[in-house]
Amino acid sequence: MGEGQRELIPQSVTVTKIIDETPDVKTFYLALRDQGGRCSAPFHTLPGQLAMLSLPGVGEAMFSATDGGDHLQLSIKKVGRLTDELHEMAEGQQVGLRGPYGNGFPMTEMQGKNVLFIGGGIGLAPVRSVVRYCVDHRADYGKLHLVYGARTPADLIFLDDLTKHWPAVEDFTVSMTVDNGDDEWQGHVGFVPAYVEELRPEVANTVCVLCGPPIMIKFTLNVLRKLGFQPENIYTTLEMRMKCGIGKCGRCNIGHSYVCLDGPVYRLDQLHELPNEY
Amino acid sequence: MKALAKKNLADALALLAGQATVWVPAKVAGVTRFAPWSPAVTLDLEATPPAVSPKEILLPETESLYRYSAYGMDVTFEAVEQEVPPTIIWGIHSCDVQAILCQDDVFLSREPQDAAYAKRRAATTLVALACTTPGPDCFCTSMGLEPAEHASTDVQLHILTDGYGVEARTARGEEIVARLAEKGLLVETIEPPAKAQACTRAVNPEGIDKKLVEMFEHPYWDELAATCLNCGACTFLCPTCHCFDLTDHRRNAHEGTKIRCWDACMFTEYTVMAGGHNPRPGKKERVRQRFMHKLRYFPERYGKWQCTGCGRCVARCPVHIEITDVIKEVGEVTLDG
Amino acid sequence: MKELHNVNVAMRTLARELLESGTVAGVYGWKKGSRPTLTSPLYIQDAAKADRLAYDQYAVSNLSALLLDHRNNDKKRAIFVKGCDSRGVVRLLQDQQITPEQVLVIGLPCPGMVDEAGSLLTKCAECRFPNPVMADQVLGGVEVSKQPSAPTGVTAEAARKVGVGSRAGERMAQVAQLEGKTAAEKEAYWAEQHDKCIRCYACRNVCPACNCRDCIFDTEKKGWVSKAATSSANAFFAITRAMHVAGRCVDCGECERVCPMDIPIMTVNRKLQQDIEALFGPYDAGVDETVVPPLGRYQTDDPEEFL
Amino acid sequence: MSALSPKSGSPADCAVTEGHVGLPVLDPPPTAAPDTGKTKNGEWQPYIVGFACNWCTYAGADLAGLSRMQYPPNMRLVRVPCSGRVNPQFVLRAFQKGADAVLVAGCHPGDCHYGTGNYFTRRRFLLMQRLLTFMGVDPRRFQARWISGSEAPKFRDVVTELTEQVRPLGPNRLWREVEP
Repeated sequence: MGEGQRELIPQSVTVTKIIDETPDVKTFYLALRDQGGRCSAPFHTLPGQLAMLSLPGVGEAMFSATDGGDHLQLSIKKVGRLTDELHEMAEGQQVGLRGPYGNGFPMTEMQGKNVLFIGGGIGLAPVRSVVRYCVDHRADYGKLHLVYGARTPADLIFLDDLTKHWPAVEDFTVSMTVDNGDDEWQGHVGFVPAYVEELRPEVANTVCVLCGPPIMIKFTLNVLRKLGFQPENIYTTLEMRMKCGIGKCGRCNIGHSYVCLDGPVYRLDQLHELPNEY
Repeated sequence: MKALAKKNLADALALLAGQATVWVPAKVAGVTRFAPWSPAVTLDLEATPPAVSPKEILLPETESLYRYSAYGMDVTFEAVEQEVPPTIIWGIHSCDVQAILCQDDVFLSREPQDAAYAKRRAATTLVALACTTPGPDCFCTSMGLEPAEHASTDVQLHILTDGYGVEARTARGEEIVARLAEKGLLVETIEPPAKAQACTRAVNPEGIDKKLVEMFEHPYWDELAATCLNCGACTFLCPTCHCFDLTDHRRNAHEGTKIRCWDACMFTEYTVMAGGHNPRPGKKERVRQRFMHKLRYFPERYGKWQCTGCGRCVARCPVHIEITDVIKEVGEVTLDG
Repeated sequence: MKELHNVNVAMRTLARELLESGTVAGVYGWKKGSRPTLTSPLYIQDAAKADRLAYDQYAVSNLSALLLDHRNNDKKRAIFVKGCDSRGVVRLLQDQQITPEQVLVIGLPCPGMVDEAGSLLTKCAECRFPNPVMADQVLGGVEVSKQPSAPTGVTAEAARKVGVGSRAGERMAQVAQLEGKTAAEKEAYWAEQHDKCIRCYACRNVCPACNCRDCIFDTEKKGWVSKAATSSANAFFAITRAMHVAGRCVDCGECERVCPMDIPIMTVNRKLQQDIEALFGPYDAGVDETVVPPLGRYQTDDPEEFL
Repeated sequence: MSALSPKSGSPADCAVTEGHVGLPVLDPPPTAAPDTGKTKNGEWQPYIVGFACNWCTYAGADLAGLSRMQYPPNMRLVRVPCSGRVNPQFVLRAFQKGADAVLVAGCHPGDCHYGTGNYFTRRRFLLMQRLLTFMGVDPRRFQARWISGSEAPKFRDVVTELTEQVRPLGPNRLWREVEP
């Protein structure tokens, strides 16, 4: 884990690259840029960890970060005032950043196991940080299988990864589905939970990483249970409103657990211990 | 024991105020609260407890954290360095000392510490005053406290007939006592300090933290929330409520200050996420959060009640939702299965 | 209070009947609090709990603003009201926050509310409408009246004895006292009061006239309202609130009662009432639903003193 | 609107909150806020915010300008669709942001473009001026005027009169926003 800036004051970082993923999702590359124009990551993150992005005068929000080596990647969907502003930004713009926050996925515990990734919509952003880690440390993990769904083909994010990079990785199956197809869509049409059930992924020695909208998570969990997954082998991430990121401002707690500090990654059996308030 | 005569109190405060900001319970615009001592201040050491807790000394209602500017592509952030003078909180009661311990748990016990709080806390010396005549809403003894003294204070003042018994508990406390003694403000006494009268209210919180684990979905919360106004009076008066908001104080389109100000779990907007989802959408969820936090989550996380029995929320709730009733009623609720 | 014994019995019976018959989905009233001198708000949905209802000279809370919790719900709720509370209900009806179908108003005779020490509240001594201004039903023989009137019903004598309405003529005393001060003194006085405000919004939440669905103070949009509890922002809140309820304040005094910092909020409301009467003629908010509040109407020959 | 967007500082961005009206909004130190009005030859100048209705007063002001009328440069006009659009928070916000006086100006009664807007303005601000006075504000610091599109001389006179009335009062520090 990098040193980072976990106290409340952000550091200014530069948006070095912006990728249009879908009409309402963009991926921002954030880096510290020195005099010579060389970039370095503001801090390093574990898969699943968070970064607080700050737009002066507009506000701050927490996003799932993907470590890109010499930069951080934040994939952000337009949902409100702050994200609308972010989508208006141009490359070269400076913003504030602090982090890393949260626990991240237990990559060591997952070693030696098959990994089933399930993502829905923008939920692929945290999943992708785990996928990248597994791909980078390919020998440490067993078979990889990603099931990803979005509303329409136009809403599929990280298309390059989905169609080029990941299918080329050894023992990595990528299954995509959309809720509503279009004329050009040749792939599967249907909701993620049903697709997972249909695909009958391997259960033995497999951990599942599940991120997406609450409704998708709810139904997918039913399917996973039916397939025989134990709660100890399912990880998911939660989202709450956050302000401080260090477990002090009070608003992101679920029971005694602060999502910004003890989350956002929860194992399902841990989550079952907490009140149902998220 | 050393004693400070009442007639010497002003001299003692003046002496200490020469080197530190000395917060004392005082009448300010009709309300008893802690205020920096000066000869002009109207001391009010009788209020049990002062209407406003000393929370604001360590966690100001509003404070600046950093200034930002954004011109064109460039963005800068510059910390606002708060000057923190040596601080003495004089006349703080056991309930509020305990509350500071709760705040320490939140702000200091886990990394990263809260820098601003840590700085202020490190500069602060607590001079606790025994509380012998409890107010009508006091129930600190029920929450495990001793109103006549608190172990975690730097100096403990005891009530004597015509003054205060002075007992240093830490090196920092010794220093204050030594300074007072040096100026001849202290005398030796053998008078035993006054004993605290029993608290007016008594409840038994034992085991309710465990019981609350089973009560998340209980209809009790609906009933409790039905008359709640969702105002922030309880949380803002509470000495242990620590929630805050970080928000922009915009000077113009380009510059401003990031401020931290108190926030309350009672407010609608508190947990609303971008896109509109609110994990605590109604009064019930918010009221439940408040009591669960005080009586279950906080004990689970930090091993102590987040209620010190000061009774401020009891005294000032517009609709008389009383935490003492909640403790009692939760204790009495029957759980199915 | 012995005069109210039968009223208490009747309240419980009525509440039980209303809930059992399904006429209403819930009943707002009061219950005895943790001390004999406390009577606190109660909401019941279960006829079996009707026996908890209680009403006496400590039942100071105005429950009308709680009806706002159900404004999106078609079911009917019953509410017990004193004179001042009934004006809160009229406020909600006139502001179209609730419809007459959503509420069943049950008028009660008011004995005059007292503090825990037993002395009559100032607002009751200054009360001009001790009787409900509207009610679907009444208990205790109280008479509905849209005119300033003397207390009626079973507690009429008791109310008279403690002095309900006896100082109605002195309602503006505090206003007059402040008006007599110099500008610098006024500024200093209000600065001190505004400084105290902790922005808990109890005054707003208890107020039947503060019934916006989205209050400007709950939104940070556009940086209009600072969350900082500074003297400037507190004054902004206080004056915005005052102007917003100007001509609509029903004079129940709840804002001032609930203020944990004892800010004299009613003095501001009274000042506005006084000026409205002086400028635009007599008006009592929350009495007659058909008369539009003064800032919502105009006359072509209104005064123009500062134009 | 954020500082980052190219449109920032446009009048649509809540006129009085921003420092775009021409005079520099100085950096207020934590304790004492400086006075906003600029200094000319070392002499303090009042800073007045005027809310002018689009149909009458703004046209009147425009005409005053076109007619090359001379009047003090102390007023910053904020154009509003109708004087009835001005709500009490506009006035308070102006004071918070450093105005030494506020003027609300619109069509003469009976001439409102929307029929009746200014009748409500009249009631609202009559009341508000009394409330502000009750809280210690000098009534000269908050005024309202009816100025029609053809009344350029009246506009000139009002600005001049207001400036001269406020000058002896000095800077208004009541409710001035300071950094917490």
